[in-house]
Amino acid sequence: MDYTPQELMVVCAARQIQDGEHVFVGMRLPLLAFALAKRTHAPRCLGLFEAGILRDEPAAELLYTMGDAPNITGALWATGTVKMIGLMAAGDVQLGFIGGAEIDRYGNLNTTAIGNWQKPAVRLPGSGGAADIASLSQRLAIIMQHDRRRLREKVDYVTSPGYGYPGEEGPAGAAWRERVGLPGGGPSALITTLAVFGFDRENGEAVLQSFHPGTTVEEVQAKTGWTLRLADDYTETVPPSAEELKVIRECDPQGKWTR
Amino acid sequence: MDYTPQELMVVCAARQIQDGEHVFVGMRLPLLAFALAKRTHAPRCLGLFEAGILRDEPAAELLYTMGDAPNITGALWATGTVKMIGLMAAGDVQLGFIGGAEIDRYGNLNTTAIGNWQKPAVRLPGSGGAADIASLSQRLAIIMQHDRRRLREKVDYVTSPGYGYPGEEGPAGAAWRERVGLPGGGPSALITTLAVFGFDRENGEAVLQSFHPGTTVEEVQAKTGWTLRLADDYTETVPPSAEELKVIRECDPQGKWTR
Amino acid sequence: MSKLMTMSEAVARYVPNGSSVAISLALEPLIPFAAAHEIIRQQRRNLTLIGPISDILFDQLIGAGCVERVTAAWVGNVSEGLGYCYQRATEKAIPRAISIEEHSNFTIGLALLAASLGSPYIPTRSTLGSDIPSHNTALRLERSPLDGTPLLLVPALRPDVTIVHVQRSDEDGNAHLWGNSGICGEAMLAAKDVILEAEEIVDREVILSDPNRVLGPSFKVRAVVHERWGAHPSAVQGYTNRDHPFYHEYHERTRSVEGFQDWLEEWVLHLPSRADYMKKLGEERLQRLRVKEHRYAAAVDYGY
Amino acid sequence: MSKLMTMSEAVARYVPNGSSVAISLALEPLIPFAAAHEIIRQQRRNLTLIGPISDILFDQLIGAGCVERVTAAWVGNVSEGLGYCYQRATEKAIPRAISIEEHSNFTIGLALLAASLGSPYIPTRSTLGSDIPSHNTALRLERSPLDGTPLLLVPALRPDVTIVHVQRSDEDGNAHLWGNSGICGEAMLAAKDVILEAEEIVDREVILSDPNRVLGPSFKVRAVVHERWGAHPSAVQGYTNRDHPFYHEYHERTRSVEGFQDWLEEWVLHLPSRADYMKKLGEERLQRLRVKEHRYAAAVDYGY
Repeated sequence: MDYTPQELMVVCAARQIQDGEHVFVGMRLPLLAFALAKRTHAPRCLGLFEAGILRDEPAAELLYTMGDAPNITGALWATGTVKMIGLMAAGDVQLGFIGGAEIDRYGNLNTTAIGNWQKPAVRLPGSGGAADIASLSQRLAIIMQHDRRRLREKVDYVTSPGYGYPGEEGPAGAAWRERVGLPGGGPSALITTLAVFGFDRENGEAVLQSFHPGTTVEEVQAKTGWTLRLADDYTETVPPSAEELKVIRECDPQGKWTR
Repeated sequence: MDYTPQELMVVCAARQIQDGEHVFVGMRLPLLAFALAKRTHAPRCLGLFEAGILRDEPAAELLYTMGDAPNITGALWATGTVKMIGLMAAGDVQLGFIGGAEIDRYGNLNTTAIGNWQKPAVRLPGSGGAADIASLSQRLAIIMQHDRRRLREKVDYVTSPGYGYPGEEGPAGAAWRERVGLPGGGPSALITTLAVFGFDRENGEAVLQSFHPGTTVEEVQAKTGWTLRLADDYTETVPPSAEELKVIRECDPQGKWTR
Repeated sequence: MSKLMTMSEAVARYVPNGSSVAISLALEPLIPFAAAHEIIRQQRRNLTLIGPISDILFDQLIGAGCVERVTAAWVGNVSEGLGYCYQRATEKAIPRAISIEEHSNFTIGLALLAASLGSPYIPTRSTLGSDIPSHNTALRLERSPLDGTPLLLVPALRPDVTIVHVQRSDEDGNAHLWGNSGICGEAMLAAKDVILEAEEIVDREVILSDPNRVLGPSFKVRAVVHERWGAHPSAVQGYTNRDHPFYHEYHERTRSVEGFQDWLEEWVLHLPSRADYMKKLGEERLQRLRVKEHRYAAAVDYGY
Repeated sequence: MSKLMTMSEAVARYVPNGSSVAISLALEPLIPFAAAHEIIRQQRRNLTLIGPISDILFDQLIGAGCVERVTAAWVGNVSEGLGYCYQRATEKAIPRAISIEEHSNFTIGLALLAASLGSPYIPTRSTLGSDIPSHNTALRLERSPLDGTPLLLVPALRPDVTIVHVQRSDEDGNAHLWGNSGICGEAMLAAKDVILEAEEIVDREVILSDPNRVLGPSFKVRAVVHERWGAHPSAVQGYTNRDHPFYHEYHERTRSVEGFQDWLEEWVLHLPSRADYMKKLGEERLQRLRVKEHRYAAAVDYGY
């Protein structure tokens, strides 16, 4: 069965969604993952959008932005950004999706600036809602392209907090989040073009769970800026099923986001 | 010209409203005062209601409560309580009206409890929005029945802060409001069944501005629980004009609030 | 998933003894009397009532002995003045003593807003200098870390259950409320569970045709109860006008304990359901309260 | 009192050099491009731009040299990615250096909400542990006086002027906005002055027929500008769909300074008014963007 790396990532992302969960949905691949989960194993999941939108059915058309008209028509609720992110701050969102330009082994993400913030080599757009989702959702799933410049030992700027860093006050991980004032939450999955990682909440480290068909652990290591830690039961990623691909291609018939 | 004490109070209240002002309107007499001002000297004033309503025209029917349907139909804005009081907290309300069961010479009002709060002789309903209006409006006008039990040297409970009390830290008045964290604002008029008082912001004291036709300063003093301070130019209250009475009686044809 | 149930089931499941109940949140209109009366009939005890200006619903629950604590800005009878049951409870512990957490309309709204934002508190200057902050164990006087000026910190308040009367809902709890909303929105978002009382149950398509008018996320709703006239004697914009004489009669008859008991038996305890209440009100009275002149909102197009 | 005026007058009066301007507040739709282009044509300088996710309106104003400071959560091109003018300004000070106050969508919303409530700040836990608080001179890390846990205090932010695109307004600035509202409501309430750009100017009765849908108090509105298609290429629910290729073309053409200058001359500087812009877009393109299928909201009765 032929599929693109993006299609596999959508499938991996959809598997993060449990039935009945409230999911803070980003655009592009996570949005397709939401649609896929909805039509397969998680028919009762809900999608929240920081623009101020709550839906229980994906929009009838492919979206370029979350504020596109089809995403509002038929919404369960169309309100403001503060109320929608407020729901997440109050603990009502189980899973959030974000992407990033850079990530490090502790799941900290950078979408603000490469190099020095004052005088950046590359200035990126900034947080948007990403820092909120990383701070406030109960679990965070991250979707990224996999290369050595992106998966780094340490990011230049923490836009979206993951598990922080070990330091004099204690380890990275859940304890770091507690220390800085973010009790609970944190990354639970990093889905890349090559692999899927989980996270060890004790010390905050990314742990390789599976490598995608067609690659190897060695290739993943070569393209990762830190020494990989492997899960005891790490394995090859289960590829998309025919049914999963069918749904994805119905949602993105032109392959705008998945080709 | 025959008129009731309530009609005179409505006229005195309407005179507090300047054209173009945003007025936090209570029910009953202030609501009639708003309608009267609107149709006479202040055609551009706006009325705000803590239920969440903004109007530039009085409702088409006599209201029993501010949430009655006619007060919403034709409103400029119907929203929530927090947003409407928020406008006042942000400084957008020039004048607020409240009533009270007790007031003292410094304009502090009690609508909570007579006697000890823990074990009250008479429990009253509480603040509602009154404490907010007294705290946050730029000027406060108070409407009350005039008797010695109501105009007291010191109220049993400060529900709605006026000019506080003199103490070791300084005098009552604008300085007291500044000290407790309410910069600006404070009572500017106390309109009773017998008289109209202004307030001296230097020391917070009520100052008799006018006594109503048919009474005397002596009678006002006899029914007031503190020693009156008289304005240099105190005078008899100007009675309602025929035009003013006509408007009031059109707004309250059965005399529900004014008879 | 349908959440439709009877008021009897809804109260039995979601308003246990000892719970904190936000109710009567739109100020004078949309007061869920049907829910309150069922709470009284089920003899709930030790409730905490949360609300702004509360009108006679609070007075009735207090008089019926359901209430241990009141966290509110105002308890009385809006168009008549005092609430006698509230007075008897606070002055003479009849039928029982109740404790009061004093609020203003703004501070109670901010407390619920803070909860809806996941913020531990919201600071305000309102009520500074009054005696309210010292008669509410939750409120806290502090200095602003920004400029040292005094502030009142209003901590987040999370009701166990919020009960709201709405014009229409689908069976999942997607609902439209219009007119005067008071602090209904904040209270819905702040609550753990929500019970909706609806004039009409409509198709999902009706609600989703206007998502901006939806009160809040239906995932917070546990029960949807169809109660046409459930808010009587309060007003429901577009459906029912306020029954002013009913409040006057309540005021007159509840001056004494016996009078209240008599009223309660007649209007609550002896009427097993809202349908019986409606029958007792009679068609003539209902007719007087019905909308006389429709005024429809201008059309809005969500098309694309 | 009519506040109707041309965009040229509105910008001349209410967007002086050096003012702070909240704009592009509904996230991707309802972006007031007509106002932004007039600001560019009038060569405003040293503006502070305030917004959440801002899309290419911020990029254009920055590229045109109008901006000194950005107080925002995200600056780029939502459907394409990067904003090249923003990059050139921050990386190479082209056409000038700009300073950045970093925010998230939530913190910028809370800053405006705090202003709308008259609260000096609102505390939140969002962005704790990130580098955002240390790259925003206004934000403040403190411990909660309630339980000692870390908090971010987000101080109130008061824009000099908020500019919002709405579907319809009367000439006084009573306006209906529907669909996706982002932080438009908070920004309107927080601002000193408000400029409305409206698809349609309607009678007062149309707006007042549905007071729940009104965006905010018209007394804050200083100017109402009739600009059908004023938000192009962004979407206006019920009127206009998003012109995705326009964003793509902007992305491609603005990779270089020269390319941006060329684009700016073609689409802004050489078009004296929005009418000229529309003419240039052409009827065929407009037709493609018009609503294909109307979907009207269910009726709502405000009668009594």
